[in-house]
Amino acid sequence: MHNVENSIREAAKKLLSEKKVDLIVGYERGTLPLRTTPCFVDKAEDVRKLVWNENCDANLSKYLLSRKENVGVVAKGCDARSIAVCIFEKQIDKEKVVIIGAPCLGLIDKKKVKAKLDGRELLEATIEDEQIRLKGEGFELVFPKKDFICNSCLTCRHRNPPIYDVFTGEKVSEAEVDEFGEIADLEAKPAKERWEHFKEELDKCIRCYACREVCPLCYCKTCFVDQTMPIWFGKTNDLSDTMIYHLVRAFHVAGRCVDCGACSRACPMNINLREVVKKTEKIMKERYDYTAGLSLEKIPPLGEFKIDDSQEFIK
Amino acid sequence: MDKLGSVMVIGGGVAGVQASLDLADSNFKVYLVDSLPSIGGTMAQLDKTFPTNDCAMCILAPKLVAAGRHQNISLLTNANLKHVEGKAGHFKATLTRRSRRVDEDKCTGCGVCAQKCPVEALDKFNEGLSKGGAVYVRYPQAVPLIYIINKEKCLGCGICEEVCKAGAIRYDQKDEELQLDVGSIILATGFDEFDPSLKTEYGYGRHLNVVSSIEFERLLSASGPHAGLVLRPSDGDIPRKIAFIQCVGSRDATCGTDYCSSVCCMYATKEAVIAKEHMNQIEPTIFLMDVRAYGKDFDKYIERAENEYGVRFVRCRVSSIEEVPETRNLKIKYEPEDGKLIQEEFNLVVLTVGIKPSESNKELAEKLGVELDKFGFFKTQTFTPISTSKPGIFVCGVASSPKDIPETVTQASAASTGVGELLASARGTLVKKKEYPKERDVRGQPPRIGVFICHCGINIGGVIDVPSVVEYAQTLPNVVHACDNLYTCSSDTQEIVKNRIQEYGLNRVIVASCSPRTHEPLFQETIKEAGLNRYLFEMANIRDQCSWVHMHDHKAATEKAKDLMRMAVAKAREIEPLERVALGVTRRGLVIGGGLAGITAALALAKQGFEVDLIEKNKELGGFLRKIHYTLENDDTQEYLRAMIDNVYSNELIKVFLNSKVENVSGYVGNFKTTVTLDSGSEVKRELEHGIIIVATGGEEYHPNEYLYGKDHRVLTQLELENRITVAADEKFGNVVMIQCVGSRNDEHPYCSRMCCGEAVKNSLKVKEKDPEANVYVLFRDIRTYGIMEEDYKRAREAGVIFIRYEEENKPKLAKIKSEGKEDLQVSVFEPIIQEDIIIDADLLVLSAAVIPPQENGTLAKMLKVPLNEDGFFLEAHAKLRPVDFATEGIFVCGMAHSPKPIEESISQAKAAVSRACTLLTKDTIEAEGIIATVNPNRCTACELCMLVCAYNAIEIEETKRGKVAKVNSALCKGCGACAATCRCSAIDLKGFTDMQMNLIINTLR
Amino acid sequence: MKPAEKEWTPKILAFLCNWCSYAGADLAGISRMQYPPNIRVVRVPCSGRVNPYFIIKALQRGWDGVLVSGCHPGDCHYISGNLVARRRFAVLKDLLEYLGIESGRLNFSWVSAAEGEKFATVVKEVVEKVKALGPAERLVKR
Amino acid sequence: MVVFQMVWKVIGKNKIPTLIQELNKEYEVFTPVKKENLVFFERVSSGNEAFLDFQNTKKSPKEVFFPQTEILFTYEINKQGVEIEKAPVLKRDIVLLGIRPCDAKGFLLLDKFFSSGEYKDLYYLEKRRNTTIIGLACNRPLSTCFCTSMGGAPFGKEGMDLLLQDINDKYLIETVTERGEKLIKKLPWLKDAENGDIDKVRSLSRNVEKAIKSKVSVEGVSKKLDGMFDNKQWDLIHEKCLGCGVCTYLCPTCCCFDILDEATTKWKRVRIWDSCQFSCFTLQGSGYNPRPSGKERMRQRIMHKFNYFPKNYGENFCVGCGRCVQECPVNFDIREVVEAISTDIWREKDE
Repeated sequence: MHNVENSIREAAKKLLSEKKVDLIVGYERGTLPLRTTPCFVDKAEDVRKLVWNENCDANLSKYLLSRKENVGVVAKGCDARSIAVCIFEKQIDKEKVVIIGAPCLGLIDKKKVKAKLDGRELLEATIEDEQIRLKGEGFELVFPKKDFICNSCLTCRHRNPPIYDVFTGEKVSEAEVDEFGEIADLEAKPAKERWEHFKEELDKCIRCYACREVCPLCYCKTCFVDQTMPIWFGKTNDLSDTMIYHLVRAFHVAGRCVDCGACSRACPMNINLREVVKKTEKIMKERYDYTAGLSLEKIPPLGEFKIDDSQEFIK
Repeated sequence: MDKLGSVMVIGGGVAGVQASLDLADSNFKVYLVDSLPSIGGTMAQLDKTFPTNDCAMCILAPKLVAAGRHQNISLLTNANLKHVEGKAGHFKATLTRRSRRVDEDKCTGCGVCAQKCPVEALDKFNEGLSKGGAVYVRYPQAVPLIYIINKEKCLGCGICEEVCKAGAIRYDQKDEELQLDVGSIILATGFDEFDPSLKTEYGYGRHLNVVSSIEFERLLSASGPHAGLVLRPSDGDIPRKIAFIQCVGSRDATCGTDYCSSVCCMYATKEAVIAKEHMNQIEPTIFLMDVRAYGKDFDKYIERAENEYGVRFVRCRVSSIEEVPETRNLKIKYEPEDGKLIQEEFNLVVLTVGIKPSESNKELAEKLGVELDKFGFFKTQTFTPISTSKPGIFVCGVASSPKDIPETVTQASAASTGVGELLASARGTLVKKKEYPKERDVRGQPPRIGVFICHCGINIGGVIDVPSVVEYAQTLPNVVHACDNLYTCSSDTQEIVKNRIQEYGLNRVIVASCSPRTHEPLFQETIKEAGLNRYLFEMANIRDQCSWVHMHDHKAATEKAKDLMRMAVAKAREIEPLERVALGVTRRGLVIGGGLAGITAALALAKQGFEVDLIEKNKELGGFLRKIHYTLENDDTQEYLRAMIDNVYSNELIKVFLNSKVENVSGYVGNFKTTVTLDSGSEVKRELEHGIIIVATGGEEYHPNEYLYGKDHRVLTQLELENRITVAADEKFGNVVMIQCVGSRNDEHPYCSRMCCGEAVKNSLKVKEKDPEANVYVLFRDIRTYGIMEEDYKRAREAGVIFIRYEEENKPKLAKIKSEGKEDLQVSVFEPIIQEDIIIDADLLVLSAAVIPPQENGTLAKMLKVPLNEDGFFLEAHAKLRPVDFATEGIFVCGMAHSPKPIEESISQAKAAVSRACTLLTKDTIEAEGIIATVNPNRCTACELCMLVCAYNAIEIEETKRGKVAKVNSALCKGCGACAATCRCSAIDLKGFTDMQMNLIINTLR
Repeated sequence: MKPAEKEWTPKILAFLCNWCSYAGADLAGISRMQYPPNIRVVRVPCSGRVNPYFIIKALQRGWDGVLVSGCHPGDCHYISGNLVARRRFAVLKDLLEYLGIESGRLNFSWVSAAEGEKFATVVKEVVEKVKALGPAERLVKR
Repeated sequence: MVVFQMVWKVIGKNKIPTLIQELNKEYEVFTPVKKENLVFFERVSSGNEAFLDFQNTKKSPKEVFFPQTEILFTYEINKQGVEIEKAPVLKRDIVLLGIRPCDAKGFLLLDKFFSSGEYKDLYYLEKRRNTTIIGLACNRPLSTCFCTSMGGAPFGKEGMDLLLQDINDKYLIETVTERGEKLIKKLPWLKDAENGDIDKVRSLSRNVEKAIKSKVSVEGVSKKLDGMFDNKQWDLIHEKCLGCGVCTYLCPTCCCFDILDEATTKWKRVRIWDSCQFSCFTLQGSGYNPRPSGKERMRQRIMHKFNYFPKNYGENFCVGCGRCVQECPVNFDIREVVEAISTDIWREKDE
């Protein structure tokens, strides 16, 4: 980790001092345990602010959209993939971005930690040797780190960024994982039960749009729910409106979503939003053998077609 | 002498319709004459078409409707030519129009007469397989949709007269005579099917379960007698084993049909595939001599039929068919290549009937004074494939020789170019432009909707409570007038509509009646005449999709009609006037490629008065044709080419750029800009402006790696042999072995090069002519001497040329055998009939090398934004009906750039491309569609997804003050709306079908 | 049961492409094929015009079922509108079903201009399916 | 002013369900409810649902008076014109049990917003007027709680009618208002508190208040902000903010809303929450947006809370509950901003 952190700082320093970039987007320490916060460094001497750890959970590609200056960005595998999608979609200028790729073995899911602490407040956390030490008022607990890894990281097949300009640290081995295993149980249920499940889950939604705003692919100037003339769908927290909001958002990221997990992490209501978007990833894989964010040239599934595409649902 | 700007097209099949449309679109007045009561010809009878399995009616119907509506086309159906005099530029024709016993002006095509007719007459369209009344239309989508009374069947009972509320029945209507003055005539008479009962050994007419392929086609059709179910005639069972017998009335001297019908291998395969698609239990077997899949992408189709659908191909002639009395199954005796006689039982036998010259050709030829060939097709020459023996009279399609639909359509366009060249000076003199009152500006006004609800005689009124729908419509928002009419489409009601528009100040009009597909243009015309923009119109289909399909539930049908009314009003409240933007046209052409096709195209354009830039990459014109010296008919190709090139250089309108290549293309239809680089020592760049582009980049001969080519001087390609034959005075050839399909139909080039079989036959005949002692062996996979070429194949066999078939997996082998200090070439090939290898010592080994696409096609395709097929040839917009167009408007393809083909086909295609180009170049402005996509720049993120899904390259990204945004080119947009539905940001909308309108329609649910 | 439910007959919204399916529906009429009166047709130029919003909005507004019908692959009047749409519909249908919307409410078909009978059959089947499901509830906004 | 007798009662923790059961007969009772790991304020139908062993609820209780979606009325358009049908009014009075002092203070700020000036918000006020608030003092404030900096306290009584104070196995109930007293009178079975317990609570209150470490010097911030509208720091601090509505939606005082018409079988006029952090919040019909970027929107949030509101109503528009700090997806911490303004770092950097 420190090794990577140092080389990120070095890379950033080099890029800034050689004037290859005007700005580095990275992570700095947050104000709460297990948190980092995005930071913007434009002076070489400030690179020491940059940190690298299991809490660097924001997908920084969001900060590259429609930037005018040259930017260096710290990117995990998933972040780099979403940058690739945005480059294809012309939302990020390839010429203006330097991707400082970093290997990632998984982020800590602070919600999992909270669940474990069951209402007790976490005041301090340290991670060492695959162990995590959680301290609060009247407790000090040690758990294996793996108990708290984000679900999106558990199904990750691209721990090393598939595209980058500078690679920091050493490449890590990719895991053999069951990519879509986590939604298999749900898929196997009858439609009514799935409906009940999503109804309960999405009923929690307060339409704060944190999921949308953290998502690098949600760059529409006016989101469909905010559009008028016509108003397609309501903005209320009525279940039907909420369902449709999440359904359409999932549809919109179909073939583009890299499962960075940012939406799920951002949700203040603990809705497992990945459960919805994960399905689109699976559809794309199974129907069109496509994985998003691995190439800057390949046309995404909804931008092309084959004459013999599957059509079992069409009479 | 003054030429006339009008044309008579005889025959309303796909050829006649295409020729008429091209001519009418390039400002000629067209009289389209058909002896049948409706146009559409044979293609309207087809179920699906190979190799794309397109639904024939789906793709043909829009053309028929366009022809029916075109203001420069007069349809003269149920009419025959009586007499013609005059000459090129001015013919006087006399026609007889037979009585329909129905008033064409009054019949609305509502069909009540046919519903009520008590007579059951066999339906000719369905090949006698189903029954219709004595008053009928040939097929449901008939153009013109006017009924006709079959006087032989009619009882004169008077029922139809009684039920026809339009008063269109005229039992006393007489035949009438008609005089036409036209500048030129096109013959598009199509063909007759061979009568299979003439081949008595197949038992057609005796055995119930032996059907002709055309009958089978109707059986397969969704609109056929069993609605697509394949049921055999004897007992209505599903036939499991079906045999297709090929060449029934083709390649058969015993019937006087020595030619190949060209289409049967493919259409039989198509029928087999579709039968299999309809009912998977069917096992089709096709008995044939050769698989003649010579067309573009045909071999791929055959391969799929064999491997994916399990269609069995057996090479043999079937000797006899016997019926098994108990089961009515059929026993077929045949001898496969290995000579063992086999007997196999089938449930159904389909006789793949060949093409026969139309019976009417003889009479027509006489009246017109044109020559027929020995079979009865109109005679043409290699270099003039669309000219008859008489100037001013052109021919296209199967009227001149058997051919498939794309060839036919190509020739139809080519014939139109023939006319254009002849009558260029009279173009536009006989077409009239309709004048309309000034359009009322209704923008910003609150909608004032007028609703006209049609009874359609009793068609609607007999089921739906029309007055209650009128009453309901009056309660809907913004409706200021609603009324009902007996026939809204009748001319007196049209006047009423116009008056009401004025009286009530209507600014939106809704007609609730039949289908917008047939009647929208009529009503749009009416409101336009009343000063409203044509798009301020909406229809509710309460007949075809309501009263006719819910005939027994009056209440539900009325409720549905009200719902449809509410939906129409919801949409009408949001419709806006749309503009068809007029775009200027640079009346100048660009032809890329200076081979036969390019030269032909350039000359054809220049002859019609258009300037042309002709770009050739080499230092001289001529291309592939430079290597061909004679034709099968012994015409001198080099002489022809020299004459053509002279014409090019002497024509002031043509500018030739040699050693040149296209560097960049920008712009769009009517307004292209092209940068050309001239390499004449130093590079020079030129900017050219033009309205259309014709791609004629040609093909190249494959340089074989096989059979020691290039390593042994005795191994030649066909073109090299041809050169040698021409140059050498009296050479002794000895043993000449020709190997076909070298570099074709393999993994690298999976297609058939189409011209090599003809080349081999031609050159072997020439060898035999020069040196009768020479032995010529042609080793082939299938001999594909389609059409009239079949005769030459026969001639070659008669001349002693030996043809030996080989299988793909058992290719001929070449060995060098040392004997007496020299090395002999020895070819061994497995002979399937004697089932043994035979060995031939070859003095010359001639390779029929493939035709391959030039490498630069790829770069050019990218520049033009047009596609290539998998093989690297340019891919046309539609394999069947748009063979020389690209999806991108204003760009056309011809010659070998499209696919390998012989001389006459390249010439036809080049002229066809010019005809299509002339539909644009003859206009001052091109009118863009009104219904097109528009971009809301406030929402657009320029993600380019719309560009990916647009099939017409109609969207580009533009740099604006607000950053990059998509922009729709209204000249290219066809209004499909794929972009609008794909855009995540809803930044694109489709005029005429806007999100707002759709939203309101969906919201009408109560 | 409320009286309104007793009288319930499904209402199905159908988007038909102008060139094939709408023509097929016309042909069904011309051939006087009878089918249940539950569908309401919206004519669109191409199945490619059908935005997923149309379908979702229809479900939210309480249409009991939706049918989208276009040209068979290869027949599209606009070359490939139906093929682009096919992918879009595949994803939408998979997603809606995953969320638990009854699969019978979303129907897609290819109906050519010559397939009047097929159109009638499709409508019959769709109406049967929707009838069996009962009135739409899951995504409906009251 | 009505003078009333301050009474102290006591209730065993095991009796809370009984209490709720009884209140339920007459009132709509809302209490904290635990769902999975989160605690929300919800309408309860039985006493067992209440969960009082929490630090603070995920969402603020403002939605009881100011629901996220509220139908104002329904209407139909016909040939005669528009026919309006009012939305149903409150059926029973409300009791909120378990409100933290910060949230109760939040209600007082919302009251100012919804009832001051010419226009009174009847939808809010009707519910508010008919509600009795039973607060619950904080024994275990979070590390992010800064209520004391905002004029509140973990045992604060502002905005409460009754205040429960936790001592081991029982709660002391302190009557704060007449309304509270009325309610107490309906519960004669409650025992009186003993003096020892009252003393215990008082010392506990002092200790807990001392234990709050998170301090923000808000003194003078409002004034300082007067001159900072164009401060360059706005350009920097908003940069990581993504513009979601987590902070404003969870905030007990943020109360911006939008009103729109919706078509179902009938037309509805609906009020929904809105957030100044959303890009379309100030988007005008013409396409013009006076707050085009995150900078203006972030400035609006800070200015509204610490400058505009204090100017209009004399108080900061923040109660220090810390929800926004806890839940911000990118760890934007409002405390840092206020602190920086207060300590003049901004002014120095701007110069």
